[in-house]
Amino acid sequence: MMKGLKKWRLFSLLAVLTVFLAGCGQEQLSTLLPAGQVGRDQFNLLLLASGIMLLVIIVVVAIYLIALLRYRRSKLGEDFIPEQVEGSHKLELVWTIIPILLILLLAVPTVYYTYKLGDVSAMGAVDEDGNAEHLVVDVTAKLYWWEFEYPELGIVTAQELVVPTDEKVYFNLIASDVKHSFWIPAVGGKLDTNVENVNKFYLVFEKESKDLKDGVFYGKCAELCGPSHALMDFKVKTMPRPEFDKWVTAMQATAEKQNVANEQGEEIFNQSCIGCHAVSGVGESNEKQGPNLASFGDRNRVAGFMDHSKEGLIEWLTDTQEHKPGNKMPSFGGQLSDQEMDALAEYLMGLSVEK
Amino acid sequence: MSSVAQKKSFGATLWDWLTTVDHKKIGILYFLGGGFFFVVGGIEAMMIRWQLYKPNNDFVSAGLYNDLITMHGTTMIFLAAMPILFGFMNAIVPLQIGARDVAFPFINSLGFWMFFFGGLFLNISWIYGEVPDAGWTSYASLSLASEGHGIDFYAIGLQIAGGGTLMAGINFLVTIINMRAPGMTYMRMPLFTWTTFVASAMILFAFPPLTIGLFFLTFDRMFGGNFFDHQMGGNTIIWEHIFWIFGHPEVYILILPAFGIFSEIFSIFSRKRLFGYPSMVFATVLIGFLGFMVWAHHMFTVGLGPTANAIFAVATMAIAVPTGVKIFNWLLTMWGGSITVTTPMLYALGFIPSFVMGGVTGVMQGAAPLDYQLHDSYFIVAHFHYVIVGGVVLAILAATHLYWPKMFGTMLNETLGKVTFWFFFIGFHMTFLIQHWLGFWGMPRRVWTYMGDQGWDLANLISTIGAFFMAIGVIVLVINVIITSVKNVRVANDPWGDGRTLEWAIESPPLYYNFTATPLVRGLDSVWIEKMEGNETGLTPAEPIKDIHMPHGSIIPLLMTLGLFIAGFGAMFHSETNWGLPVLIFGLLWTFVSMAVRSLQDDLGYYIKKEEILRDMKALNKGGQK
Amino acid sequence: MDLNKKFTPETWPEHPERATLEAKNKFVGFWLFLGGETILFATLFATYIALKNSGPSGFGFSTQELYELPLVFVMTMLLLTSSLTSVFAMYHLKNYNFKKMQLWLAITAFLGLGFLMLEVYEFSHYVKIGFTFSNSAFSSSFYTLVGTHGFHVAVGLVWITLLIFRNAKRGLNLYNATKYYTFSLYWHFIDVVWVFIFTVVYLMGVIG
Amino acid sequence: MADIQVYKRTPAEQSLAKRRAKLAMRNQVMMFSLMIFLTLVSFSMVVAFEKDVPGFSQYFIIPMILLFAAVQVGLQLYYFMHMNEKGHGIPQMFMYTGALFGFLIPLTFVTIVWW
Ligand code: HEA
Ligand code: HEA
Ligand code: HEC
Ligand code: CUA
Ligand SMILES: [Cu+2]
Repeated sequence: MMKGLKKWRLFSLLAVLTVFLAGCGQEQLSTLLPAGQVGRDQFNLLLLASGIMLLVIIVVVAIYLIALLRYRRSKLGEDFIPEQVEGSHKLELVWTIIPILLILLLAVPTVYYTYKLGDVSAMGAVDEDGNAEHLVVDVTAKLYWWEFEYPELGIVTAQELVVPTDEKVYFNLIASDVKHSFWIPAVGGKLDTNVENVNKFYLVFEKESKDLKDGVFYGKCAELCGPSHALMDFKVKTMPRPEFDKWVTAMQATAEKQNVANEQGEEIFNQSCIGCHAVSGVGESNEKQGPNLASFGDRNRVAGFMDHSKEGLIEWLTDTQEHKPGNKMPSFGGQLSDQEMDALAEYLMGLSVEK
Repeated sequence: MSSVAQKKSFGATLWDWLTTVDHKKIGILYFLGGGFFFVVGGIEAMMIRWQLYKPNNDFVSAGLYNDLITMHGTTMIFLAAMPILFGFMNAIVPLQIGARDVAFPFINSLGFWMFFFGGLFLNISWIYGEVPDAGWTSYASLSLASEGHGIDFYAIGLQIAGGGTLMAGINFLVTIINMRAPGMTYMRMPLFTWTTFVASAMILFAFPPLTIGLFFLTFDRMFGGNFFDHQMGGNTIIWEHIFWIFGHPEVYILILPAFGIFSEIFSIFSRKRLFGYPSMVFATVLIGFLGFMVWAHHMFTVGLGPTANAIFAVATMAIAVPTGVKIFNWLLTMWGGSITVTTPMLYALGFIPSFVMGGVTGVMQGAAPLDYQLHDSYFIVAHFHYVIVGGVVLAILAATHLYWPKMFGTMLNETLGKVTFWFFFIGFHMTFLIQHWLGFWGMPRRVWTYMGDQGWDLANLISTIGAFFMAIGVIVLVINVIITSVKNVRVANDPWGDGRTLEWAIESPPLYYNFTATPLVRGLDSVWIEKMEGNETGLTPAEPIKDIHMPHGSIIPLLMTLGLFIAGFGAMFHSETNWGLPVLIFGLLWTFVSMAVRSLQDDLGYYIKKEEILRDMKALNKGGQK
Repeated sequence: MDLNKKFTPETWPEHPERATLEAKNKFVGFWLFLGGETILFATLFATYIALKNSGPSGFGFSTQELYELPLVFVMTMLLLTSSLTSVFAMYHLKNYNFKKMQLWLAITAFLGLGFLMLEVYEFSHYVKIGFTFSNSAFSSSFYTLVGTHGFHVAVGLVWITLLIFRNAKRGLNLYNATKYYTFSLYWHFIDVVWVFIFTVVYLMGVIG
Repeated sequence: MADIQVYKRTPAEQSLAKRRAKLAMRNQVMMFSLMIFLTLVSFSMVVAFEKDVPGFSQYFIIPMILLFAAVQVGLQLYYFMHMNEKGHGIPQMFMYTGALFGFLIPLTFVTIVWW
């Protein structure tokens, strides 16, 4: 029995090590590879906390093992009656005070970072000309998709957040139906999107997304919001300021003119889809029921998680409910012929501001 | 009536169980009812893990998955863990304090039936086909938006079960306050009794908010209330606060009795007095108290603002201190003792490292800015299964082995017990350790499926395999129970040989009036003291043998509950059918009339005559310790 | 327990409400129940405070316009007085004076009934002017808080009525003494809650 | 009633007990008058506020009426509900705990955990 115990301990230690060595997860969505100041602050706190906790575990397990090994009845004899010790004030004081100190060690940075990461006082700051100093993005979470409005810039997009690197980006978060939670694991912790009030926080993106596996960071909805909660993913593109400005200009230009890759597709779109989807990137949130498609061709996924390809798109359009149960877009499987579908898909894939 | 076993017809036996007010029988009922729901919740867990073993699995649909996690969480917490613990409390605590009965036998029985019918009500949703699906926390925006009657089952079912819990809590409190044997001062009470006391006090203060919260939910969904509908000026965050004002104390309601059970085990199987008894008591009370000051740590990401987050973060971490005191006291109880590794002790030994790991991850989550990352990720799932499975469930399994002889008069097989332990323990770490990393790697909880290639595939597979190890462990336990019950080898008063508290000085199972004469308690671990002084029985009577007052059984608790059960369906369907309202009224009237009958009856109980007790004693002595 | 045991004022125990173990259990259990009720009402108060004056856009009701102090004042006086009358009843319980106790309890019940009728009047008045339960979050929380209190009053009335009639012929004994006593505790507790309701809901509501 | 010791008070004891009870009763009535008085003051302060009587600002009135309410509750508990008598340790402990939590919950709702 004892041997079994020892072996298991060794084995579990090895197992833990392997897991550690197996790495820190994937760059585009792991909290262990923070890609910005907020995430890094939190990661540092994680390291500090883990260190303290590891220490606690080691001390406990050490005492435990010694006691278990030394005081077995099989060694001491069946009839051995141990001394009935009542306790020890000295010892008890020790294991009250040391944990208090450890807790203080953790509590101080906790309070510090709580205030630091919660500080949005500079959000509305303007420079001498009255221009906003910081980029502000209004995020609206909806049943199973995300809308991103840039109020100062007059543009709106969906499913893919585009932000400049190396500056504080401020967020206003709200949900329009049920509660969701906005989380970009690699960049920083989450904040809920409540239905009744706007939550504010900031993030800093320090890494360009184009070097990542898919060219984007992954964003997740972190609050149960219905059947397709698991599929309520979004993506984040980060780029240096000049490129970002270029993207903004291109988005603003979609108000006048879009790429039309397929005339028939455009026609079908204007018949069946325009009621819910805009193809102009200029606008505000909540103008339409569905996501803004002005930059659809630049996306990484369809509806947040499906392959971004013509086939993937057609699959989505054909049966939306199968892929994302409970979402608010009707399926068009029966209504459009294969050829029409094809045209529509080509048109949509052509909606781009980056190419 | 006599304690000597009589052959009874099946009907009579059934009637006996339905009407019983004997705390030992109610304990068994709680244990069986909770055990049943544990298996139900366990099967739900296995289905969850099966769905997640590989990416893009389609074993269950998205909607069904949400049903599963909601019912798994709700069932395990309200219908499995708590009732099983209540089972042990009922069976053991009155014996530990030298009482013949609980303070309110009738209410005790009512509490059980309300738990059981509440649980049934909740689970009938599976048959009806509309199942609660907003998570066990049922956050308001989603639970209002949820279609069908699923959430109605949740709100009404938990309301009924919760009422039962509150009654059970008050009953334990008064029992411990008023019914202790002479000499059993507060500072001589065994730790399981103490933790029962504090957990019951927490129930008293934590369940009323739940009642109110569920009431709001019921009214919002069924009777035109607007508490949470923000378009009507309501606020969903109120639900979150109320739920966690209840919910956080709830988790300590679960863990404290578990601590109590382990305290008994460490001291019995180390053959040593509990180290630092007074500080153990103090720590228990402190944990109970602090448990009410930290609820917002579940809401760090709600946007309450830095001040609230900072205050609640620090308060949360503070709980580590009294909990640590307990851990070290257990270690020092072992230190210098004479440790024998029986099955219960094996569970206790498994508990220490498991619970410490779960506890320290709790403290990590308490660091608010860090929790912004961890919240609603698999790290949380890992944390709470480490404390719940590694703490509460291990305690339940340990107590099952420890108290089986006291409850059923026969011993579970030790070898099979150890087999169960190893399967369960290994499976448990395998399932949940890896989930910490899943959380770090960005996997949110409550996801029905996940895309491949995000680095989560292998970890999820390992986790699922571990879960099946746990299931094997539980199945071995069930086999063990069946074999043991069939063999039915009777055991003596103190089958473990080192019992220290009063329950080990009387028959296994005890006579229906527990003690022939109320015992006199002369110190902590009174049976141990008596035995060390050469008194082999372990008991010193505090009074001569005399008539004993006992309560009558009653079917009314069952009837009262039935009324509520019926009313629940009426409430649920009152807006869409025209039979709903009459049924609602009928059910409530039914309950009210049963209640009135009860209070008009003047049930004063009956007396067991002295002669009968003497006869029982003689029968026991002549037959010796079979 | 022997119901027929007859007492005289001289043999009647000093604390009849907790003279037996069963009575002690009830006594302590009821106090604990009241401890739980405290939290129950605290939660209702917290919700009310959070939701007061909050309604859909264009919502027209506010605490200042709604509440009328004279009515509340009369209700308060009724309930406070009924608290005193139940103290009188308990005084006679201790003195083993059954008739007088019943009388004072009946008076208590009448005062309580008066309170309840005024509350019903108040609610129906609000409903008439359009302030219904479903009208807003404010109305829901208002009716729930004040209504739960009113419900407690109603339960108390039923309870005491049953007690008075049930025991009218039997007189006082150690079995029903506890019942009477716990009723009086309950009744005072209702009064305690009302003190906070008239302060937090009505008075502070009028101040705004 | 097997478990109750019946004790017959002597006439002297009985009259003492009666006198004590009467005295206690007078105390109760006094406390009641105090409660009525506090209620009256509370209501009149608010009426004064409504009538814009100078000096009655809400920053003065609200704490005062809350204080009066707390005093009234204390009187009810300690006198009407006899918590001042012996054998009320447990009720006191649980009522105080309940009152503390019951105070903290609304307090957090109006301060730190609400917006
Ligand atoms: C039995 C149940 C149980 C227990 C005992 C605990 C114990 C603790 N829990 Fe846990 N918790 C849950 C059940 C439990 N929890 C559940 C079910 C949830 C999720 C609910 C949901 O969202 O569905 C949850 C979620 C949860 C959260 C919210 C996370 C989130 O959703 O974002 C937090 C945050 O602070 C937390 C903290 C703690 C802490 C600090 C303890 C402490 O009590 C732990 C104290 C113990 C120790 C620390 C170990 C022993 C101590 C020592 C050896 C001394 C030295 C130690 C130090 C110096 C650190 N828990
Ligand atoms: C007391 C509480 C308790 C207990 C004991 C457990 C026990 C287990 N839990 Fe549970 N769990 C919760 C409380 C609990 N859980 C809560 C509150 C949630 C959150 C819900 C929510 O998000 O709302 C949760 C969520 C939860 C999740 C996350 C779901 C999600 O977020 O998507 C997972 C996933 O792995 C999981 C797994 C398990 C497993 C494998 C066990 C195992 O330990 C179970 C072992 C038991 C058995 C296996 C039973 C024995 C079975 C038989 C005898 C029959 C044999 C059957 C088969 C083999 C099919 N649980
Ligand atoms: C009733 C409103 C509605 C109509 C009509 C509608 N959609 Fe949608 N559409 C939505 C909504 C809502 C979503 C978001 C679904 C989700 O992700 O949960 C969506 C999502 C999409 C997406 C994925 C968006 C992205 O950014 O990944 C595409 C592409 C799309 N719709 C195309 C179409 C086309 C083409 C049509 C017409 C043939 C159409 N939609 C008609 C509401 C609508
Ligand atoms: Cu949106 Cu989950
Ligand atoms: Cu908690």
